[in-house]
Amino acid sequence: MVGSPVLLIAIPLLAAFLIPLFGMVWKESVRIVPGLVLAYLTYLSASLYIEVINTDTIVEIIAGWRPPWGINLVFSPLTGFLTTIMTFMGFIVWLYSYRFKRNVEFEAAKKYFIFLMLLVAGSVGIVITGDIFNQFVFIEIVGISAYALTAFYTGRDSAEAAFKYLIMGSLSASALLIAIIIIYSQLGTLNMAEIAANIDNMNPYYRIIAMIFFIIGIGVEAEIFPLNGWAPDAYTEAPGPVGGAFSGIVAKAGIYAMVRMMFTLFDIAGPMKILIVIGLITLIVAETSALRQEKLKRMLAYSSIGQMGLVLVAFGMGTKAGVFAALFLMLNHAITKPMLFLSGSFLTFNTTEKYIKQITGMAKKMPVVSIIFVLGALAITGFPPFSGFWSKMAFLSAAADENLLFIMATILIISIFEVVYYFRVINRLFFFEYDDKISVEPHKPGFNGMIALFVLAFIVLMIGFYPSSVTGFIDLAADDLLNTHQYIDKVLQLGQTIIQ
Amino acid sequence: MDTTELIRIGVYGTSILLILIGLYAVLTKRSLIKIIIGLSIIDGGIHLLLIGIGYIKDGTAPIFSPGSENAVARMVDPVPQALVLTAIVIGFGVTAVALSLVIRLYRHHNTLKIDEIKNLKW
Amino acid sequence: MKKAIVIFLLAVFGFFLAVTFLDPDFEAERNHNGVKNFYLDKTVSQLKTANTVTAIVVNFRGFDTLGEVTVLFLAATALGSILFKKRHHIGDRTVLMPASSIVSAGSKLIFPAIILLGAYVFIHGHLTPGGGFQGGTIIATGFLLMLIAYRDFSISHNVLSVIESFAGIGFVTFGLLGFMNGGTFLQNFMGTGVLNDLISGGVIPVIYILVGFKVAAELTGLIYTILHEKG
Amino acid sequence: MNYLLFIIGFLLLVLIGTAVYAVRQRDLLYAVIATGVISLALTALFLVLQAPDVALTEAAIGVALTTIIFIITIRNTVRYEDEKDKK
Repeated sequence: MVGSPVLLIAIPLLAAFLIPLFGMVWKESVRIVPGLVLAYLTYLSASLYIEVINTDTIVEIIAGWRPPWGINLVFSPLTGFLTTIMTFMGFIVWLYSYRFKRNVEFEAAKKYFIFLMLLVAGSVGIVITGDIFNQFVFIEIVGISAYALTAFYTGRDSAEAAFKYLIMGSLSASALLIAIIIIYSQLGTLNMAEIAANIDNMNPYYRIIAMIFFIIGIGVEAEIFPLNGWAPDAYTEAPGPVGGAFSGIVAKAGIYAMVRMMFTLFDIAGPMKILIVIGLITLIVAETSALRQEKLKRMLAYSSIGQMGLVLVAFGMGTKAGVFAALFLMLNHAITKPMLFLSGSFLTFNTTEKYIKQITGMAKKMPVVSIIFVLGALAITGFPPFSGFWSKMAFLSAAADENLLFIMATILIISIFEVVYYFRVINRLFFFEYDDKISVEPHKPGFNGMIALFVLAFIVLMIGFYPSSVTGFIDLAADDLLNTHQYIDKVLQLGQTIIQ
Repeated sequence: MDTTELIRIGVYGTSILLILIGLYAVLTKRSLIKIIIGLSIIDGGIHLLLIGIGYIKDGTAPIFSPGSENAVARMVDPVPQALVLTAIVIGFGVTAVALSLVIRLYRHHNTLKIDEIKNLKW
Repeated sequence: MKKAIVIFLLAVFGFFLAVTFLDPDFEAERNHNGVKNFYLDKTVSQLKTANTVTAIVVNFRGFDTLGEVTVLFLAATALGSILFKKRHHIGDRTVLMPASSIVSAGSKLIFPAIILLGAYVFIHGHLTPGGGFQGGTIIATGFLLMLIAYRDFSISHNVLSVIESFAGIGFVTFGLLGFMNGGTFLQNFMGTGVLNDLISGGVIPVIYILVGFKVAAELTGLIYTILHEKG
Repeated sequence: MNYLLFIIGFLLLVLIGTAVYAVRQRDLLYAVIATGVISLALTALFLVLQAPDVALTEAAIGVALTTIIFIITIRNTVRYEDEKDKK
């Protein structure tokens, strides 16, 4: 036994309360402690994940009450897979922003690192919890950290973006609460496994209405179509690494919550069609908007929303191959999009507007960062032999198995869109002369930032050349998601450890 | 129609009305503070709804006083009360953050009208 | 046009809510064998806590409370971050209204009583209505009264921050102690005593008192920050 | 038993009336006070519906703290929804 899933939540919270005290004694510790915590979380999560794969799902009980009554945490091949990605990406984002505001403002840096750590902890909580109200609490933790991180820079229009995000976030939290009320009033429980086991006893009308409120409630974090108006603004106005954290960590947690709800909680005929429709609309709207963007981060934000739509479509197929493709896409996106955000953030470091035209000819000034950016762009558009190619292939073959020709055609057209808008940037980056008037002053990247980028680039290449190194894990995770009965049994048959 | 039924319909109906009034304020009002007032009205409605779920006929508060250890059957459901407790505190946190954002927006733009603040129209 | 969309949206929303909650079947089809009776039963027989809501908030669903305390902590930190000014000077306090001598004298008189009431509420959280959140907010309103009545009344931010941190650390540490003693996080590992005694319920009153300190410190700090924001 | 019905009915009417007033009132200070009254009515209602814990919380947070931070915000920004409303 290397540890216990509850430490994934308890340790960051303990550290968050400790950091103000440490900061009074030694100022540098407010940067180091979050990094140590995130590194520990990555280690813990990875070792638990290996243990789970080799033995069995861990169901952690809290306060000694077994699942229908107490809160429980589920660390299965699926949640372990996502948790490991999230904590690892959290560590990478920390590494990148280690020198953030260094020697400038101590208070601001302290708050930034507390928010970042709790953002990761909250996202992990959304994934591993087995109780819907507990999930609501974690969504609020993620929400408040995200609002604060979005409004972090005082000089820009960040307060507008944060305000938009806050209004949408709290409206959706209200919807989530209404869904929880409907479910509790009908079934008398808040435990996900118990709900899933008893959902057939619920009046179908109430079930559908509860599901609609659930979709509204989780949709804001999952960035689905009518609810993602906050995303481009927030991604643009937040500090560079935070955009990476949003796309790599928070959006993944939102998608997980959505999929867990659809597959396990509301097991009614037809929800998968809803996922496909939502996903396709999100995908088409986001990718066509991305074509028109003048700002680099805004373009990346729309691209990120589009990828989330693609993931939802893949989940919506409901088959083993579809879920496999979706998880593969999530993994690739979680690594590639932060890589694009982080390298893009270096390229546009000395400007506040972040226009694409401002990076004209930067390849000659910052060759390494530019090459990493291109690598990310190629990987996300699905060029062989990079990581995105394999996930898109998995997606297309899954769609072909189901004879979903319309979806296949749409995805191919959308891929052309992606190629167009990424190559617009690459073209400016490499094939234009550097011009003092429009281009920005190149920034010398910090050592820690470069390490973070190199690690990500290495992973992209590794998955690209040896896809079999990860497909085994994804396969297990896909099995885990599809096997609802196993989830229910694992959680509910855990009556031994109750205190007497 | 008996008393319990009336109370139930009244409480549920009022909370639904509160939620709708708050939503109307959030969607149509042009002043940022009005929008936040709308949010807190929605919160109030949801809390009332949640308490209404737990209420039973002739219920008593879920607190055991000496000598009444056997009154379990008449007690109202304590779980929604615990949930409302959590939800109220969380709602207060969100409201405080929202109001601080309003103060900062005012510092930048010197107005609270949503039409006059670029990037805030939707 | 916009009005029409809004009204349509409201109508759809209202329809969903009304169809669910005002339906006569809603009550009839409810599953009344939920978790309620188990909680009520175990609260008396095992936790020896008179107030069931406290037992749920601190023990059965204690993990939620930990998250909730974190939300408050985050909100207080976020407020400081959002209202942060470049040169670290604290502005004048917002004066809501000039306090008359009656108000200032009265506040001085009431202040200790409010603090005492708050402390009573969170110490007796497991016996009577109330607890850490309620007591903590009552104490915070006491400080608010003093801040409004006296322009030169000030609180050290560092002291608040230390109280807050220690209370939070105490909460998590008690959780982890349960982890080491009994096997699960937040488990009630102390003797539970006799129902309706002041010292009963094991760790429940201890944790709720810590929550009370934390909430009081956080809310006071939050009000202090926002009061020192002059346009 | 009927007096309970009257109390609850009265409080529910107060709730709706104050909510409509809070949304329609163009002087933000009055609107905020109305929000405080909503919280007050909710507190009484929670007490009647046998939820004393929630009533205490709502009284302390909803009536006192939320109202005061709203008022501080209005003091620091503007009092009227529209400049024209200033009498």
